[in-house]
Amino acid sequence: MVTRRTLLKTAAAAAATSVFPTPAIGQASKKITFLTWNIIDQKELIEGWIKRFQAARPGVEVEWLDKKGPDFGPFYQTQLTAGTPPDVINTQGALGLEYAAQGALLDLTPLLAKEAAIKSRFDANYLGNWIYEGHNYMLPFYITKTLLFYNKPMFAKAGLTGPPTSFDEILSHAQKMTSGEASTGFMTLNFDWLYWPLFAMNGVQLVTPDLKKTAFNTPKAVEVLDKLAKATQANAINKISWTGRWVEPNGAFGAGNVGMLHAHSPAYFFFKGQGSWVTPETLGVAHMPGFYATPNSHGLGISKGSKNPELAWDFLKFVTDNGQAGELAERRKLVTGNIAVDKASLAKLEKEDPTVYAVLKTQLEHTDKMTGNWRFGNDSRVKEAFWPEVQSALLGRKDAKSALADAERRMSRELARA
Amino acid sequence: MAESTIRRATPLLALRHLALVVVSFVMLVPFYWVLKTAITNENIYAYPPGILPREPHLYNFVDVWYLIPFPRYLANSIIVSTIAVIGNVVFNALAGYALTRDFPGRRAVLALFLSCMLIPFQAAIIPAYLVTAKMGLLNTYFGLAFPLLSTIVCIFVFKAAFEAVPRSLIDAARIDGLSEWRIIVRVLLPLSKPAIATNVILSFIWSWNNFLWPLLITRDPLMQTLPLGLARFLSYMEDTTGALYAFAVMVLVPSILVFLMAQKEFIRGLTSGATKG
Amino acid sequence: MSVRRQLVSRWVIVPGGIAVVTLVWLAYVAAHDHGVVEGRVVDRSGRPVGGASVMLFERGFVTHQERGRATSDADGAFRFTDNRSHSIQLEAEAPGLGRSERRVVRLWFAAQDVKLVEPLRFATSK
Amino acid sequence: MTTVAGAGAAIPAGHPRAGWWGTQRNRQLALIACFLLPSLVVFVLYRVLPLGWNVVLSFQAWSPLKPAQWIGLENYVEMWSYDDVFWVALRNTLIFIAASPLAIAAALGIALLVNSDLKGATVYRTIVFLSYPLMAVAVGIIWRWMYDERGGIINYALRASGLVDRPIGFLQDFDWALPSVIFAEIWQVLGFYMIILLTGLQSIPQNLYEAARIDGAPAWARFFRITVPMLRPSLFLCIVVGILNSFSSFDLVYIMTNGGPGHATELLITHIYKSAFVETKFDYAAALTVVQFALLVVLTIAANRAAGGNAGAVERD
Repeated sequence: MVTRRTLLKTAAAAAATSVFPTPAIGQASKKITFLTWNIIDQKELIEGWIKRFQAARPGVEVEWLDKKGPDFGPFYQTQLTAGTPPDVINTQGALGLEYAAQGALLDLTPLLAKEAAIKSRFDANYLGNWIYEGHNYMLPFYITKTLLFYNKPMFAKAGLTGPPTSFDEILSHAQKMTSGEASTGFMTLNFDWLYWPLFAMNGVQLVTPDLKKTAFNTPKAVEVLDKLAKATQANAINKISWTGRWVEPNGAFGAGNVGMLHAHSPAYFFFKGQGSWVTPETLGVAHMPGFYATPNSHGLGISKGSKNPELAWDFLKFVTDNGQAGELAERRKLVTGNIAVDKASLAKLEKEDPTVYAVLKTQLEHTDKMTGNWRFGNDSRVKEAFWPEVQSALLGRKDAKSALADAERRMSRELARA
Repeated sequence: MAESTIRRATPLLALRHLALVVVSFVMLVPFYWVLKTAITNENIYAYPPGILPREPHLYNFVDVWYLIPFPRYLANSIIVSTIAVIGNVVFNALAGYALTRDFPGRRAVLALFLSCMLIPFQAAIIPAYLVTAKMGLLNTYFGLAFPLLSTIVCIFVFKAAFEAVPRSLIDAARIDGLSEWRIIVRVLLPLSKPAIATNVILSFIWSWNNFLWPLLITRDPLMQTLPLGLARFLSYMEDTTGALYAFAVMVLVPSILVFLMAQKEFIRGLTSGATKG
Repeated sequence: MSVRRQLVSRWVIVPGGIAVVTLVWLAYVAAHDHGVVEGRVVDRSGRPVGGASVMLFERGFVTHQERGRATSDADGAFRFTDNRSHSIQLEAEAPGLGRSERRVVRLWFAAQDVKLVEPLRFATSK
Repeated sequence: MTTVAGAGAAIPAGHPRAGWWGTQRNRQLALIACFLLPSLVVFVLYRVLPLGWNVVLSFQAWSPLKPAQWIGLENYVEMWSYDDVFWVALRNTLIFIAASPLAIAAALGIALLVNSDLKGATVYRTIVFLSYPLMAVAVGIIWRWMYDERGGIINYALRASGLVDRPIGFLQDFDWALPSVIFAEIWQVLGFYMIILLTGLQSIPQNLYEAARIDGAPAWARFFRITVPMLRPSLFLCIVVGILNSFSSFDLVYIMTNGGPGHATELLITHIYKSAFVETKFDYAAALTVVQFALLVVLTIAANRAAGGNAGAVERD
């Protein structure tokens, strides 16, 4: 039993040593925590920012945590309950609004009112994505919305001259480029309402403007859903559009036998990495018909529970100002919502990388046509009520009519509870 | 008689092997894919699927080593798992033995243990976190290992093993005046080596692969365990990169090692001899 | 169980063996991680290219960043002494010759000393 | 129970009354209490407390930062009469559990085979076990890919062998999804069942078999008269673990299908998790947790009965 006893001793020792030195979270008087959403690949950049931020402010400490999407919620919710929320958080899509509705986030409206210079930094429409009940809760960190990528060689082969200009043309184009399993005409991402432009361009409204009642259960919506389902049966739209996550549709498009991909701008870098066929000559970039697009941007907010809100606000301004935002835009080749920065980086890209330029340019055009970004405080509940039903119809499990009826029933309930 | 058995034995033996080979095949195919993807840079969604690895290499493992602070995470994982294994072997043996004795409220305890198994951790996250915070064990090895210090399944493994030991042996030992401690250490445990092995293997694996708990209670990067490295490989490129699978393999190896070391106890005959006594 | 039995048990031998192997490996690494990267630059016809500037890119998480430059001498040889990565790319650039192909060099451990067998080759010649 | 706890408290205190301490039986009781104490502490802290938390929460309206208020049975009413997903999840969970006996039977077969002095038994044993220690996330990813409609090796094989002409979207198809997920789950957990059963087999005294052999009992009789009865505790354990897997294989389902398509693979646990951490309905998730707990308790009791009570303990003299 010798080894066992010694092991026990060492274990106890290890436990002891690691119990004492660790300070309770948030005790350092001037410490803030920065929680990011899956941007670990920019480790160097963010650590650089923190160094600079600390250097300019003696006695200030910034702790950086990064969590991947699925882990973000459990972590943040637990920290909220324990009363130790990270001071500055970076969330994707509508999650920020939900945290705001939950009372987790600091209202930035008065701060922005005080500092007009900060507010005018950002594209108003993107800034507006995080307005909940008239208050700003987040600033743009980096922004994306959907667009239409298309495979020019496949278009040429099918005798198509240019990108579709209407919903029906999307379907007919898709049909033309579909041949059995060898190739599919159209794909879209489906998470976070990213597929919504397909409905928006047909004038389908999800809810009434006051967000109180459902408005989608109309004959037109039934017709649209039915057409999409039929096109899916005919393989003109690949099933993966309705079942895949982020990798499958992008990977498939990268494989080179998908005619059109409706996805947001980061998709480009993914399928470029997968598909050797992707060149400025072969890749087409366009807006969806009617210039509709669903944003899926990253915002920065401050937790109400922050011990040092002013420092957190200071950090927020620091991260989003031209210097830092510029570096991020440069390294990640993205747009930040900071008007000046995006202007400069696009000008630079126009020479260096025309394709990326073309892709990113769309992100700043027609920002007034953004859809699928209702300012719900319970977005994910609404989604849970709506999407599975629609998905069932798209995959031919239910007929469009009853699917939309069920969706309406469940969604009305959620809206009523909110 | 003897030769007849032999004559019957051979086709039977072939059948056994056949069955096992089939099972092994089913078990190995997905496994082969983990390995294959780990030694190539193929996108697993590429079509058509390649059966054999194209230009295999081992550099993904090097990447894993450097893309996360692997040695540090490894050390953390080993410490935490060691604590868990020791806790399990000791506490479960004691509890298991207690459950073989009869005492007032035995059924109640039994019921409590069984029902404790039926609570999913996903539903326990928040209270478990708060409790650990109260005890000041956030960010500590002990806090990481605590929830797994004793596991019910393994308690029942011990219970079952102890019950299979003939009462006569224990009574004899009692008559010789051995204390309860000595009965466990000198009589029961030596006869329950497979149970010990099972405890070691299972508790090791459970704490080794534990993801959600470390994710929640470690803020300090230096306290993180191997599974937390996972998120890094899933980031951005999701699951299309060989590095992810290389990582999975590297995390797997220690568990297999423990299994191989412990499974000596599953070889028929080691224990049976003693039980004849 | 006696102490000796404990010592010869696989629970001691296996971890011990692993520890020994690790130590040997670490010793080897310590002796070979000066971050020296050597190679030659030649043009299409294989003639050495002097004065070409060679860029060393270090693998980040998903991208590669330039980490340093070296200039090749008269017989095309270049040498980096400060590589700290385990996965690098090399690319040469010379006036009139444009850029060479980008050579991926993967190492067994960070800053491993390495000498390119195949020289960096320009697609064109002087 | 109470007496045990009382004794447990008395012992660390260290000043037991001599009179009470005097009797052999009491001393044994105290000892038993001590033996149980460490495990009990762990379970009370990380199982019983959380359960209590969930029970209380299930009668409240609460989310982090919102003060809790009592709302009686509202969460349960919501579940019972409005949440159709709950019923789907319940059905799927029961199917999931119902599948485990098959896996256990298979595992028993394998265990019996690799338990003999068969040549290469060690190799087979290792191979079968190989899948269990693999991280569930990796398993989920790899199976999701093997089932893939285009690049998936399974469809590839099926079509190469001419068994099907159109590929099957195993995880996209409403009828295939659940069986596919269950199969992957069995693939991972088979090694676990095997090892539990092996442990059981190991502890069956050989002399019983020898005696039976001398009585000339044929192999099948030895199996049903000795192996099965002596294996009852392990079999019971496997059944319980089979019940547990309906939530402990959460990662697998979450990765492979996330409950979809529609809700075809929604289990109670995925529904609980999504309600809590995606939809931030912690109160409602708590109600779901309580219901799942009740369900599993019932099933476990049933299993216990089937195993002859007392966790399938074998009474021997």
